[in-house]
Amino acid sequence: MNPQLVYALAGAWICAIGLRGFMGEVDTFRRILGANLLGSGIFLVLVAVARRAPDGPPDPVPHAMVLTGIVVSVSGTALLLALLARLHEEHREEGEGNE
Amino acid sequence: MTPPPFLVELPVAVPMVLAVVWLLLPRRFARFLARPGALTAAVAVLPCLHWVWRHGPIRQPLGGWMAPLGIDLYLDGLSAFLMLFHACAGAAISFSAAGYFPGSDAADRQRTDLFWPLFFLVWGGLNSLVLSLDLFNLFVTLELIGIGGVGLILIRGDAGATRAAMEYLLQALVGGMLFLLGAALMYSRTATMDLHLIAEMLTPDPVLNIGLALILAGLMVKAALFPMHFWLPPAHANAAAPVSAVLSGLVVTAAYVVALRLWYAGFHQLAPMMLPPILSVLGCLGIVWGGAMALRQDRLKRLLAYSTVSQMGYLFLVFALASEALPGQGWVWAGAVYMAVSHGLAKAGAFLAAGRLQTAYGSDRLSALAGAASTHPLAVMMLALSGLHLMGLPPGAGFAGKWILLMAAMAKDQWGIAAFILLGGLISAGYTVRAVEACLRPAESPIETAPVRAPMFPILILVLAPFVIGILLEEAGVLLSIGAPVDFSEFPMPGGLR
Amino acid sequence: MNAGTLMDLILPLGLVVLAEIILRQRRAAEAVAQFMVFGLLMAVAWVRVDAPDLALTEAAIGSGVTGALLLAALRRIGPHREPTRPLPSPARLPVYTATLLLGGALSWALIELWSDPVSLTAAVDARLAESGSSNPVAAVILNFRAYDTFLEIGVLLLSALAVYTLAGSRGRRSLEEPGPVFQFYLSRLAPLFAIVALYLVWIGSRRPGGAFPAGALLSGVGVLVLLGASPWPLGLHRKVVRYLLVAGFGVFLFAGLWGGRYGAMLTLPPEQAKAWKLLIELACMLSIGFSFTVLFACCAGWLGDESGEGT
Amino acid sequence: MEMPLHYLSNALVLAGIFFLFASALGVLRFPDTLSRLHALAKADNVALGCIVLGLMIRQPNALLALKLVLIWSVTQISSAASGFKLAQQIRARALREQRPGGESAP
Repeated sequence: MNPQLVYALAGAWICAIGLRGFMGEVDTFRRILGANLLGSGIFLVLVAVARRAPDGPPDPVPHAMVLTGIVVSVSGTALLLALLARLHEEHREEGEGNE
Repeated sequence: MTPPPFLVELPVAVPMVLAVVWLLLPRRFARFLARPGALTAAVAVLPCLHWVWRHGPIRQPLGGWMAPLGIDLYLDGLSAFLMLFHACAGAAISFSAAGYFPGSDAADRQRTDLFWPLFFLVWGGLNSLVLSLDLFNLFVTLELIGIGGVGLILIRGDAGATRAAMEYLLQALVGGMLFLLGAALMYSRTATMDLHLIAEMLTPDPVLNIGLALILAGLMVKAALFPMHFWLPPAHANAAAPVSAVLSGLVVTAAYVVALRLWYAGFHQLAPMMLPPILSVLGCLGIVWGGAMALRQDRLKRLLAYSTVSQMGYLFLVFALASEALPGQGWVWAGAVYMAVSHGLAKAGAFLAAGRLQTAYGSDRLSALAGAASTHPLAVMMLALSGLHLMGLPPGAGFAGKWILLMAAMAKDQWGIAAFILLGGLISAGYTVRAVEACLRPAESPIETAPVRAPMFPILILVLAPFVIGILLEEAGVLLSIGAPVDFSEFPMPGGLR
Repeated sequence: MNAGTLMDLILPLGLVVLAEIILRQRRAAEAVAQFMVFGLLMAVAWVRVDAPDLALTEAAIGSGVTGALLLAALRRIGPHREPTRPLPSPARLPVYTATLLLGGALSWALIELWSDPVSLTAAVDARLAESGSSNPVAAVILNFRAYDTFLEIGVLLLSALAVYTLAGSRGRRSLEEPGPVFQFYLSRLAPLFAIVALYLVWIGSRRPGGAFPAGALLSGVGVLVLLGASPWPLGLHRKVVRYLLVAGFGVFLFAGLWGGRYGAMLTLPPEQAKAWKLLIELACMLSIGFSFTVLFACCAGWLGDESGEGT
Repeated sequence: MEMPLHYLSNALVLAGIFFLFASALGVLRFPDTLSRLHALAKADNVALGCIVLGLMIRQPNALLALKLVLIWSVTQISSAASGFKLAQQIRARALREQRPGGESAP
């Protein structure tokens, strides 16, 4: 059981925790953190899988996919946070408005 | 006969070039790009259609690198048919949107102008989604369409648009990630992301089962199948009308087509025995739940959004009905495509008509639309006609699809599914009549209505297109059979396939 | 049991435990701090798994940019946010079963997979010479799977444009006047970061580097300038803003269309490959850096539309 | 000649780790924010200095040693600047609140 399998299993359980965070939490900020953890877990699985061959260079294709995946998940998260912040501002304005 | 060099990528490249040119042009010229741009993007599909009809499918390796290493675009009958659907719906929506977003003051104009780059990028993404054969590429394209859809929802949406957009983006992101996790497992077993190559190596082994289950879970979230559909109604109901037309008509259908392509590329051998029954149960529940909720809605756009959930339930029935036992089960596959396309066209037309009524009457509440039939007869008629397609009455393509699914269900004596198909037709009749009846009621006092600047003919095109497909059903069947992964030996329609 | 294997046990376990701690944090500000630590530990994990490119990108984007975005959004949401009432217990059962199911199935599948490592390493090495770069990951990103990277830059452009539809938020700039120390820091380090970013792009084709970490560095400079300078004009009606946003996607699209003449889109002929890839990476660096700066500005609420009434 | 250098670099790295531990302890134990900030900024820089010195001894060529010094100097500058800005914010908030107890919220 070479060491990279430990990283893959860790990635699997980070995915599980991220999914629990996303589905199990009610507060949207925690759900966004959960979605990010799910993404990091998937990338850890992908790269650990790329390192399965005991010797020689790792497989560059999953590395390229994870590079692309990181930028996609960060741009999604950024838009989510902008929406969440805007939502709170709207509620605060409504709060001030009809108090 | 080698295809001309740039044929397959044209429908993807043209909308994206338009988006880039829109951003580079100075503001005052950018607005003139909308209508001609939409027309060029629509026309860009015709050479592909012509080539596929004459010479059959093309497999285009992007960058010149062959499949396991590079990414391949695969132009076959299905992708040509769907790109034609995207072109027709996209052009109609663009002409309607040009009138819908006048944008009076500068700030509002600056934001509503953003509709065009987002819309063109989503259009390019949709064409790429239908052409691509690479699992990871499908993931990136689904994210492109998802984030583009969120941006579109925010353009002049109603009050609840921000919350609806956030929930939609959350679900789209997690759905995409589950899809990516499934694709990662597939890659780690077969060392390739290409659908056809994976299909060749498919030995039913548990790792690929888990991968397929995750991919289907991701797609079910994105296609809003029953248990994971809660994000759809608020998102589609609160967006501006052309945006709802894009989301409900094009984006949801595209996610379904990816599932269809996966299933028939050979992944159905992989599926564990109990997966198709689960999908059909979820589909039936989706039909009933979406229809029942639509019957209870008081707002027209929300009614149409729930109708989308119900119709998506229909489409997922095909996985249970398509098994090896059926001789020549290509026509079940074609039936599902007919239903998906006719629903997309009819729903886009319905949302645009609802948008006209909302701008005229200030709200889309059914109680407020009394007397609409007298002041806006054409819009109400369009609503009725699109309802007709949802019901699946002849001679539209919706009817052909539903009829084929019904016969397939009876041929496999799945009487439960057949019953739900008929029940679904009844329910969709129910909510269509409810919507149209609300407009037919005479208004107590004559209400002055705001002028509507969006043109009428795009809605006409959208609502009549399924009839055209219904009439040319055999040609459509021949087109779909080109490069199709299933055989079409016994096409049940009268006259069958030559 | 040398230090290496010891670390390979502690680090993954630590990552899993930290992931659980992040979600259980009572206050959001602490959760964000621990999420940034999680990003840095993940960067160390990438190094241990022989993925230096990813370590750079994860550290720069995963914990740097994401951390900045989380903190900026948190300032407007309220850092002392308690999690609202947790899910009622009957609703938690399906969540926990789904979690355990996913974790168990994935772990089992991975153990099953470990026996026969299949990979595309050989296929990539075989065609590496034609791709014009010796770093295999850079070759895969800009040659073999260039279409993925092209669409991904499109995703970033889309999220930056989508953020502008949200603009017009009346975020108040409550920051005090930046002190002399910060001005000194900004004036010295911003050019240094820019040089390092250019170096990363230049070295990208031979050793780990490339457009993504370089872009993240540039966005760090952008965030610093936003913190330091007076409200920076980011309105979409400004020509320079639009050109910077669309630079990466536009150059990539042009290169793809130019390559179309050689048979298929995005074909980079071997002799011109190196020049084209450098051009694409420079344009992508500018676009990524500027897009993340715009996204930070919107999360912080400073993206008011200056067409007339600014924030 | 080789062995004493080896021990020296190990000793320096261990010293660095000790300072890191001290700064972490400081952040946890000190009562108010400004002193915790003080502990963090001072001890971390010394710790990083020791570790960088320890590692420089092991480097095969001068260029890598130069890069390590560059890392340390950039960290030094950025921790000073961020420390200053943090202190500025904390003081501003404390002045704003002006509660009789004068206890500034963390």
